[in-house]
Amino acid sequence: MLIFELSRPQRGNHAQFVAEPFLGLDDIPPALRRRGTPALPEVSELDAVRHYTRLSQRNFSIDTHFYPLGSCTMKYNPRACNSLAMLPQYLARHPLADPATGQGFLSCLYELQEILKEVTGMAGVSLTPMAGAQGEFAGVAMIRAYHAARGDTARTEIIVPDAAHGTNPATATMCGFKVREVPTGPDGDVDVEALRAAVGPQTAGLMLTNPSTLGVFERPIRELQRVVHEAGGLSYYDGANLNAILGRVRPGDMGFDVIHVNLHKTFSTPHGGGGPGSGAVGVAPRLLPFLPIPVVGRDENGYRWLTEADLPQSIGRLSAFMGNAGILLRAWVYARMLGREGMRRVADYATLNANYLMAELARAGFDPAFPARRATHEFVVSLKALKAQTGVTAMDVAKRLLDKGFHAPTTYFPLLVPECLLIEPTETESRETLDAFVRAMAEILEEARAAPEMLKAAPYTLPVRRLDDVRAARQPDLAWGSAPG
Amino acid sequence: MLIFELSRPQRGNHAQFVAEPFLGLDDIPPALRRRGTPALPEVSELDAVRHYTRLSQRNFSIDTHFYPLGSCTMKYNPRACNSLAMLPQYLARHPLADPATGQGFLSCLYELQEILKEVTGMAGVSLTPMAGAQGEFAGVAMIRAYHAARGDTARTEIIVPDAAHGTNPATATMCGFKVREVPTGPDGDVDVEALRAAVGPQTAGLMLTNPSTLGVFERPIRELQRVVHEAGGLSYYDGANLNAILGRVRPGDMGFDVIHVNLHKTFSTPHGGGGPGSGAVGVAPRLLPFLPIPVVGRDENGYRWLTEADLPQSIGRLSAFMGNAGILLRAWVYARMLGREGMRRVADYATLNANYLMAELARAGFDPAFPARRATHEFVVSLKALKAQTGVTAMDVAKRLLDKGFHAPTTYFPLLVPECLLIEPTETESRETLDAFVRAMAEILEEARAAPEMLKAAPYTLPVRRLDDVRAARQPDLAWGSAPG
Amino acid sequence: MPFIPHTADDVAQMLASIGVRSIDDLFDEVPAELGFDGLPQLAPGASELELTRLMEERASGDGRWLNFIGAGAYEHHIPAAVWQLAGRGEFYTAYTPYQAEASQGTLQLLYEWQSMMASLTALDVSNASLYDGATALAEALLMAVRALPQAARRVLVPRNLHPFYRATLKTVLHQQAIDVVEIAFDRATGRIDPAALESQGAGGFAALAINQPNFFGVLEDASAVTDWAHGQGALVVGVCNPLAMAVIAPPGEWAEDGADVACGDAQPFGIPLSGGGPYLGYLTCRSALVRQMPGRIVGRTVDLDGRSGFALTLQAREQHIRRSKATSNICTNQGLMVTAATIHLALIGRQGLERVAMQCHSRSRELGALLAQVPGVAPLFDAPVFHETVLRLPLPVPQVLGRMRGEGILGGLDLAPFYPELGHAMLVCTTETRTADDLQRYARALQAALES
Amino acid sequence: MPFIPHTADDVAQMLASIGVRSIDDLFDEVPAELGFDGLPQLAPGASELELTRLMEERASGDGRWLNFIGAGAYEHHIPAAVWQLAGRGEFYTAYTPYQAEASQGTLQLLYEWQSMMASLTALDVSNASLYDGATALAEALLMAVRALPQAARRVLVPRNLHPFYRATLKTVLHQQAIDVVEIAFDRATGRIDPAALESQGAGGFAALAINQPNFFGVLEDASAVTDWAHGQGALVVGVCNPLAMAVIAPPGEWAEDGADVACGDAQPFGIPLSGGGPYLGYLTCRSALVRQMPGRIVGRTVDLDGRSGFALTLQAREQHIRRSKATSNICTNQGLMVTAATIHLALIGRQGLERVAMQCHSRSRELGALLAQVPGVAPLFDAPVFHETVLRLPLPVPQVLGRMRGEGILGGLDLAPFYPELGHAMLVCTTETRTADDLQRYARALQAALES
Ligand SMILES: Cc1ncc(COP(=O)(O)O)c(C=O)c1O
Ligand SMILES: Cc1ncc(COP(=O)(O)O)c(C=O)c1O
Repeated sequence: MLIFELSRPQRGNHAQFVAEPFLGLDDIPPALRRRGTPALPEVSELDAVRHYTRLSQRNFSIDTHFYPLGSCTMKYNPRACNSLAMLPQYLARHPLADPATGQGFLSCLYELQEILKEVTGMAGVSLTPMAGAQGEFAGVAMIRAYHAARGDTARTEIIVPDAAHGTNPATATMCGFKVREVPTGPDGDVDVEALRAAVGPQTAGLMLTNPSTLGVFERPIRELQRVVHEAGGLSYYDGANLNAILGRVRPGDMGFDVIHVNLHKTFSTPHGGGGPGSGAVGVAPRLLPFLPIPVVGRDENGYRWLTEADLPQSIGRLSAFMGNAGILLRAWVYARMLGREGMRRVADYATLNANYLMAELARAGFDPAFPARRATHEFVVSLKALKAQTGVTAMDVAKRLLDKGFHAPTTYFPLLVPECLLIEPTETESRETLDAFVRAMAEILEEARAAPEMLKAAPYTLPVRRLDDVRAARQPDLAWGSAPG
Repeated sequence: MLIFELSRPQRGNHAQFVAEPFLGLDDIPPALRRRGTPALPEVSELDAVRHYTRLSQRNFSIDTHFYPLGSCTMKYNPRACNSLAMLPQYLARHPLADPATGQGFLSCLYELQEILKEVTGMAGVSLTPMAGAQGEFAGVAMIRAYHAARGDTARTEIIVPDAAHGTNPATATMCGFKVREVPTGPDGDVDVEALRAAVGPQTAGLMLTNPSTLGVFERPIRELQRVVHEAGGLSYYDGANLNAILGRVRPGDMGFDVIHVNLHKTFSTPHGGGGPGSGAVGVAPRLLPFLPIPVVGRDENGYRWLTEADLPQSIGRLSAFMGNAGILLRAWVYARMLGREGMRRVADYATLNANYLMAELARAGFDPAFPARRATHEFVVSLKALKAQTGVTAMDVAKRLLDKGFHAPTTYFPLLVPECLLIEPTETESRETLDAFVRAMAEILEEARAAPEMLKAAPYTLPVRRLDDVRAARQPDLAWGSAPG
Repeated sequence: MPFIPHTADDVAQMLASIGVRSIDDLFDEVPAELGFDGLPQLAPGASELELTRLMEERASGDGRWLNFIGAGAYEHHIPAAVWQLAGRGEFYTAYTPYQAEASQGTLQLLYEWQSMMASLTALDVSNASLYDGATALAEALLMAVRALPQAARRVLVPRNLHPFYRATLKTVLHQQAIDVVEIAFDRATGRIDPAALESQGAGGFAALAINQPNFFGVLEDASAVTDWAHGQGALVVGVCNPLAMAVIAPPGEWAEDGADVACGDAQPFGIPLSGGGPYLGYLTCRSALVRQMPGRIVGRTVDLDGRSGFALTLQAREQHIRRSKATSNICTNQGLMVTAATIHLALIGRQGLERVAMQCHSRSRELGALLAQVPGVAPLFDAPVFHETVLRLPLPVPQVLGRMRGEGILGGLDLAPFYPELGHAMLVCTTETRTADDLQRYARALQAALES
Repeated sequence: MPFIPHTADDVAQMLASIGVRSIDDLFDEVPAELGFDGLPQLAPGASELELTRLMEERASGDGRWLNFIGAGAYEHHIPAAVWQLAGRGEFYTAYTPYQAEASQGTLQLLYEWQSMMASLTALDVSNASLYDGATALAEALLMAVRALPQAARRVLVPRNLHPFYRATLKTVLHQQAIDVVEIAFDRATGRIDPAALESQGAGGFAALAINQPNFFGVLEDASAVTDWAHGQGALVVGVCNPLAMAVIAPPGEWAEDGADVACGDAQPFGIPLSGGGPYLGYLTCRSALVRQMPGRIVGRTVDLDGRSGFALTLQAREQHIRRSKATSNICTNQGLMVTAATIHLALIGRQGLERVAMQCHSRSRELGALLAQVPGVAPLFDAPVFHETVLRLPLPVPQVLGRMRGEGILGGLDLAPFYPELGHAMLVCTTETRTADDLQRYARALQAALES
């Protein structure tokens, strides 16, 4: 039932109606006024509350299910981060109010910048990017600005490994660059020789994810970055997987020029069913002048926004105000709760959980894509053999997991491993939960052998059965009342 | 899975651990210290959050289901009442802090007293009773105090109609009275002649619920109360069903001496899975001196608590502090949102919904217990005939309703109607919801005729099937780790 | 029409279905002479926006204070998750779990609560809740009187029990003509005066209440007193701050056999101060007394498929079954508060709770050390305390408190209205929410208040 | 270990299963030379209690203000239910709904959002969200450039568009070497200057953005400008406060054919100001442009049993499928904000939204009337406005604002840094949250600030 189907003309939620008499719109010429009636629902408050409460129950979420979605870091989102960021004074803060009226708010952001500098090993941080992809955008735009400032305008290519997340090549395009892919070697590391062959005077930079989306730490990390630097390019570090190394190694120490951090992953701000995120960027000294604004500065009068006036070479603004400020407060609270020792523990236990789960799944009969490698905070399993034997695909296994009360791992990403599952347990899950997941996977393996057809039609116990994606794309029904043609 | 089963020694939620060093307990002699280890869980924050989030989903509630539980007034609980009562300053208010530091809080309580005086037609109100039953206690204790103050110590009986809610006779006993029952006539009203026969010099008072638990307005209401008054007794009005008459008629105008109002029913404060409630009492002038304390008073210095010093004949305190103060704030917000016109609308639409539902269920083949009477805000249906024909009981129908996504009506209460369902839709449910309920009931009727055995084993779709109550009582397992003998 | 979904169409069709012309017709059984004209004293309905504004204004007028008052209601840190979970509609808007299959969430949670409280008090069984600590004690004493029908209808209650608990007890017990005898305390230690007990004979009372820690924060020698009471054939009811029990011997550990009943207010477990309520009465006892228990009790059982599940049980004690013979009239209790408290205990955990208790107590020792420097201020009693203590001041307490309020501090509770015999006595509490800085601020403000 | 459940036993057994001796061994593929010594600059971990205390102190230092600043971020009443629902774990902690069957809640809600926004803007289709209004406009303009590959890589943007939107656009569009041409506004009306448009030739640009109401609160003659741009073969992008569209003609109603794309920030729909974010970019367009859309789109489809259900669709536009050929790099968007905004719109409803818009506007007229009494203050532009207006003051605005802050009032936005040519100009906004009293307070404070 859609909310619109609950709606009746003249129903509505009168407690929300402004009660006082008000002046009309007669000062606005009729030609400027709205003619049609928008199809907004008119429902009682109870109907709305019941509708969305029940809808919410049709979701899996970290708060209800183990959610080992690789590359997404679905760890516990502390509730205190939410309630403290939502103190009335913070919620009511207008972004253009005088900084003197928001020193508390600004101080948290400033301190978060400092914390991120420290854990990434970079020289400066801007918190304004609103998600990882926007952090990438900022980073690549800074690379462009750097070359441009040096008059080096021939650099038109960004190099991206084939295993990269889709946002990497898409970002390069958004920033007006051509994308050149480099392959991954058989052991999961980027092929250094191929990279060496790819670089040249046209190379603006390399975007590298480390640990990579294959769930391994790029052992030649320093060399990869050196190859690019020697060719005159800069190196971008996609920090989406920072959870794997937090407090243990620092991208700055690896020699990278710029990094983004997904605060909604490593710093545990909520995923919210698809955001808001935060993709803070950190830079090495040579990119400091180009940081996107606003940045929070501090002087004898306290905290204030730094703008073009302070950073005239900045790549500019990335949002109307201050990125996803309220998310930054949450990240700050989280960082402060972890503190110095807590950072490294994140990497330690995320890595422990992933390696344990990989070992146990291997025992249960699954094939790690890189059995000779350590897992980082995540790892890839390939179901190629299973598919060959039984016809059961990674998608079937994923859907069947839902029936067993587990969210599915990431499927079919990274694209280069056939029939793959990318599994990231995170540090906040207990061993008991991991063991239960292994048992469920083992059951599915048996089911695949005994009754492969049954798996093809999973899930069975969810609010809907398997959905017809083809129909969704072929006959798009994208809004209520506009049924597909 | 119980929370204890998730627990592991040394696990625990370290973000909640007080971090600073502290002095020990060496100033407390070892003999006074605890020896045994309490079986409190040691779980991670994620495990706790996930456990209770999932548990919550195993409940029906107003926010998720139509909940036509007679006598309980399961109407929408506005969310604003919750958030406004939980503003930080109110939550942090210590009950013994100087009233000067809580004039805002006290003003809301004072205004609520005034509102309740107005809608009940009584001369004074005390908000301190913490639920309906405690309101009854306060009322009957005031009746005792009134007679005692007049030296009239022979009045040892409280009269209670046979249809009364169990708290009425239980309260009379708590207050040291004997209970005398009077019967209900065939049309649902209390038998006036029987009452006349029951009263005498031993009569301390009558406890009457109106509209009664049979879902009808006591037509001889004035006479009932007059009979008791003429015998020297006082009249108590159980206002649990005030929702039916709010803003239309007033117990004070009917001549009653004392009333309690279940604010968690008529004033829409949350039921919370079994409270907290609030059973504010209102009294006629002659009982004013006996009101339970504290009451909120107002003078030139503002608001303050009235205590024994102000009300020396008070029956005394009913709680350590101020009843369920935070619930009172919610009731005040609700009352202010309804306002003058909104009060009467509650009664009007609650009554409209009940009469409509009764008419439609009758059409669908159900038997109202009092077909010749108007429903008030609720009504009774008897399944006696259905049971005779099919063996299906009220309990079976109730359980089957759960499968169909509706909470069951109250079953087997009032006790005098065999195989009864007491159905209260409340004013906040839409006609569409009532119609869907009627359809579900009609389906069950068909099922009862076609497959009565199937109904005996309902429900089928809930987290558990029908539970063994007998075993629960015979082999009590009341705490984890103390398995039944 | 706030919260009412009916359109004019709906109303017309519904009236037609019923067969009446107007809503007024539905009230035709109400005697006409009872009509009245609206509610002129009431304000018109206000929107949520208006009330939000008004409530925020009143709240900011009330302000925030640095609080050192305890006296039965304690300011503790409440993990953010507690109310984010307890406020979920499925908990917040459910009814008492009569329909067990549709209420497994609340029922299991209540079972977990019962388990936690039984274990924390070191007794066998717990009920699901009572209104508050004071009424829980009243019910506990009524249990004892019913359980010992041969004993005199008298109960002993120490004068060092919370004055408002004593007041509540009397309201309740006097209805049933049960005598409440107050036992004096030792003026040097603040503890129950053994001499006052000696004057009470065997069989002359059904129960003795022991408050641990007592109203003064002082720890009773609960074992000794329990032994004595059991020796007289009476039952012992422990009235305890449940947080203290994380480190202090709980009723089940008193003397050889333990006390018989434990009760009190579980407000310290995740329940905000909120101006005095809603709080949370708890009650636990030995198995033998379970059929005397008032209130809801949840049991674990099995369903038709043999799966374990939960249901209200032993209902034959309750008013809806036993009516005038019930163990109590209680019906609606404090469900939502139990929900919060159970989640609170799960989040804080065994170790966490112990640390909170230790930190509260530590703060009280630290404050004591600071105040030892303030001339004219001294502890009134010479006995171990838990996180709360009585100070003797050289000036009338209201005057001092007024001055401290000027500094934004609620300095404590003036005991003069309750114990005039103690002179200028002030009850001061610290919890884990007070920082070392707060204690300094307190000491400075107190000193200044005494000097000015 | 906050948030980490591992006991020492767990660790030992897990290491044994893996076959290593220590957690450090698991990092043996990390080049040794990258090791570093901890994070000395960071503070040790703090408990939730400590941080609660600290955040509350900082919050109370920031205080609460009577706010008259709008300028793209608006203070509206948010029904209490909005965040009580949006904050539910099932919404708050879910991921992007890739696994449709396990995400029907979020997916259906997104479909409802798309439906609401398509209808409100009077266009055909909506995406699920973009970061904020400024980036939504940048994406809209990129869509237009891609949709009209023959047109010049130029877009026209009025100078009366929010300065920070213009700044953001430039950051984004300049990467792809797209020219952003600023169109002057008429100094008398504050509207787009028709003369400035005339100088732009046909085919010389791919799109024109129209901001309705514009940054000055002024209502553009959007239909006329749309007609002109369509006449030049360009696409029209409406950048609109979606609340205004409850009463003001939405892009789909501009001129004969309507605009082609609408975008903006849906922050006024239940999103708190929160210091500047997270807000909520929306984007709707005609069906013909849907394959140029960036971001997530949800479609309704059926499951194996033929039951209706929802799934992400048209993913071939997106980065995870199309990589370097995607319509945008956007991945994570503003899901939780959409959740709140959808619930907000459902709670406020069609009538409620219209009333909010009317009340906002009414307050602005009422304030205008009051300020007409204040000497030296006058509206700068002569054109109809919606709920926000530019005032000319006789003194430098910062000075006036500073004085008003002394009265607890945020009086408006100084336009001098953005439009120095306008002199002492201040942008002032009223919403339905400002009462008649607030307006009086404002007028008095402004008068006093000018006099002092
Ligand atoms: C490796 C990698 N890079 C980049 C991103 C993009 O981040 P976001 O979704 O926050 O834009 C993601 C996450 O989705 C990712 O996993
Ligand atoms: C008619 C009637 N009287 C009294 C009560 C007792 O009220 P409470 O449960 O609030 O104690 C109830 C409700 O349960 C009731 O329905």
